Amino acid sequence: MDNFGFLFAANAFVWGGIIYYVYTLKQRSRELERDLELLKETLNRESR
Amino acid sequence: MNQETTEESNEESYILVWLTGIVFLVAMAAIFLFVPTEQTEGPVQRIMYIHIPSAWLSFFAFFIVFICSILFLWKKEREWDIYAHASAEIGVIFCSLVLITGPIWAKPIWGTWWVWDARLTSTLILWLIYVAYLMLRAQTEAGSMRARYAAVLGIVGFLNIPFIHFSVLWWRTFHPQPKVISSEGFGKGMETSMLVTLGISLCAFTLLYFLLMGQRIRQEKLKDEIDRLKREQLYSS
Amino acid sequence: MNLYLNQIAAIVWKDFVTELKTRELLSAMFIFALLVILIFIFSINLSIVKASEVGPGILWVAFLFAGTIGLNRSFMLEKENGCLMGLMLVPADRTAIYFGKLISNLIFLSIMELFILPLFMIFFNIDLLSHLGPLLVVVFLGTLGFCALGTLLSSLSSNLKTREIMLPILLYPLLIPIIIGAVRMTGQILDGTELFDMMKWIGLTASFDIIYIGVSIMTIDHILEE
Amino acid sequence: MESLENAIEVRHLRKAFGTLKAVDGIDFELKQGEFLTVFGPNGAGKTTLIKILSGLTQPSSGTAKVAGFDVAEGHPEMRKEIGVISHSTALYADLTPLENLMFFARMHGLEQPEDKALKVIGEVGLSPRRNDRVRTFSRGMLQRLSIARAILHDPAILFLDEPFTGLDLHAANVLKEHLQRLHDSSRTILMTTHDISCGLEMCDKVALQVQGKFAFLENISDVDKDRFESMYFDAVRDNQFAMGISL
Repeated sequence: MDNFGFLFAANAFVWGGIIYYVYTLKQRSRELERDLELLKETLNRESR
Repeated sequence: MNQETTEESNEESYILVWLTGIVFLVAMAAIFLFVPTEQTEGPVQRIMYIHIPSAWLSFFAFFIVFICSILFLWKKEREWDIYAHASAEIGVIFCSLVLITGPIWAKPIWGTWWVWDARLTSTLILWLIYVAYLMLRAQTEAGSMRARYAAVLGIVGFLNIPFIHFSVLWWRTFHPQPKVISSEGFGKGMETSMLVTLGISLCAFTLLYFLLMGQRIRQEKLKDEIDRLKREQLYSS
Repeated sequence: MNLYLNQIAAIVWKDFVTELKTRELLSAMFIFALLVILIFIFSINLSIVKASEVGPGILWVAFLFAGTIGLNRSFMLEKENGCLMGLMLVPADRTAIYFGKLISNLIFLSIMELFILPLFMIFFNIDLLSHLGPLLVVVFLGTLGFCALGTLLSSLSSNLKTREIMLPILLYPLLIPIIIGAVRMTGQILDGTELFDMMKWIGLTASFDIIYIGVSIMTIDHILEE
Repeated sequence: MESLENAIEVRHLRKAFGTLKAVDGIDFELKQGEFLTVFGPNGAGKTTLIKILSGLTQPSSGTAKVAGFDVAEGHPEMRKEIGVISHSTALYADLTPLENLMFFARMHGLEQPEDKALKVIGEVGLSPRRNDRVRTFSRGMLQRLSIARAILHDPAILFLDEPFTGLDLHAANVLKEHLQRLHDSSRTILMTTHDISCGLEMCDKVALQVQGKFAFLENISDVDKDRFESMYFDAVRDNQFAMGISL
């Protein structure tokens, strides 16, 4: 019953997958937030 | 826009993050420390505690796509379109994880990576349907057409599940049924400790779904907000 | 009701007149189906596998591929010059448009299949004539399911930039139950099984047909909107 | 017949999806027999307005009544009262004019479709070519045939979406003649166009649509043509400037 390797591989894929997805989500969110701030700033400057 | 509500929802999402984290830690402890090793399959059987919850999560996500698609066609509100999109994406990701962990589990137990087992085959078809759904979304311009088409596909795709289930089941009836997830349902021939562990893991994955949904929805709304501001800026100048 | 049926008939009539003039659709589908069968014959060794075992699968793959060409072509006609918009401007219910296209697709596909079946019989040296009745029932059930879903999805994909690619990507996974059912039933019929002995497959395909026609009726309004 | 006095009645009409607003609060009414021309730059939502009024797409909010029918209900009967001409001809290229029009006559549920089809083909002067394939037709002939398609069922209301686009001078004149005739036979007409001279020539009312709103709506008698022209070009320039950045 030496199948620890498979157990490890499955876990690696699942956790790797989840963590990678969360990471890309965060990255994307941060980009969007930055864009939003930038837009708001320019809008404010223009309206003044 | 409203400062107070965003702060409030931020607080809520922090609670959700912590809760999810803690439940996951408990689930991990249960999977690797608490639950006894299964007699015939050995340690590899512990894959079940992430395999089944992933499968559950993706089916649940696809169900949400179905519900949101119906609600969208009924109400025609962008809100439901966002929910359906977010849920489909999360569903596809966990469906992929099921398709990866399935063969890894199958190899040591059945001796091959892939058997055309009814459940694995159905999952593969389901994965293809929702990848097509995401492709359809990616290839159309944002707007009411994309939302309507996606909603139709979300409904058509989910209604296909019973047909896939029965056709694939009758297609190959002779292969060995996996012992732990026998067709009589979960739990037959499973010990209480295993059921408890599975339950905790299911909880953890469900919480994760809501956490990811929250993030994904917030993102889409940010995108919409950016689009709106861009247009405003263009017209005001 | 009379007007409704008349409108459906008008759409079918229009597709037929177009086909009689251009002769593009049927010939393309037929030749394509024939090519698919030929390629399969070259890629399998008929001296090892029994023709009656692989035959049904090959037959349905040919129908499926050729049918997809038909569906694509059928809605391209409607998109050219914005004819679909013209159809939506007449006092016809959207479901009449769906049924009109469904019926004309069904008829074109059936004609193509009727031409392919004798060739299939000759190439694979299988006796179809003794099971002709049940075989036609099965072919009809499968083709109806294909057309029910195919008409809905091709009306959807016709508005996409990449319609030729997206139609099969959207359609094929959803059609898998119909394909499995049709191939199984065709195989059993060639083995001499009676229709009554495969009621579960017939039930599956028939309910697939009914449910997807129903879903199309309910959702076609949302697809046929500019 | 009370409801028919206003052939078109639009109240707070909006078509929006998410943050996109194609039509953003339009109000107007059109009496039977009136001719309204809607000017506006690209992307102002003129086509969307016509699509809503002809029942091709649903409004998000507000009401629009066309020939007494609420467009949101999508009643097929409403479409008996309207004819639409746009830059896509909606004609089957492999059929002849006669077959095309017979098909549409049958779809409209008209009695004796062949006679009706022959009659309108005569009206637009295409009788000699009634049995040629539409594919072989020039742009001008296609436009005439699509007029024939639109008036086949004798609608009380006509929508024209950029009918002059892609027409040569001769074809444009023929189209104008037809429009004049249709207008004289007291049909309600709503036309969108870029072409200022063509548009101002025939209409009773003028509107200018910018960013989904009517910036301007007057009777033709109250419009100073030169002032209108400069106003229109201001609107176009602003809009193009905006579009230029977004691209």
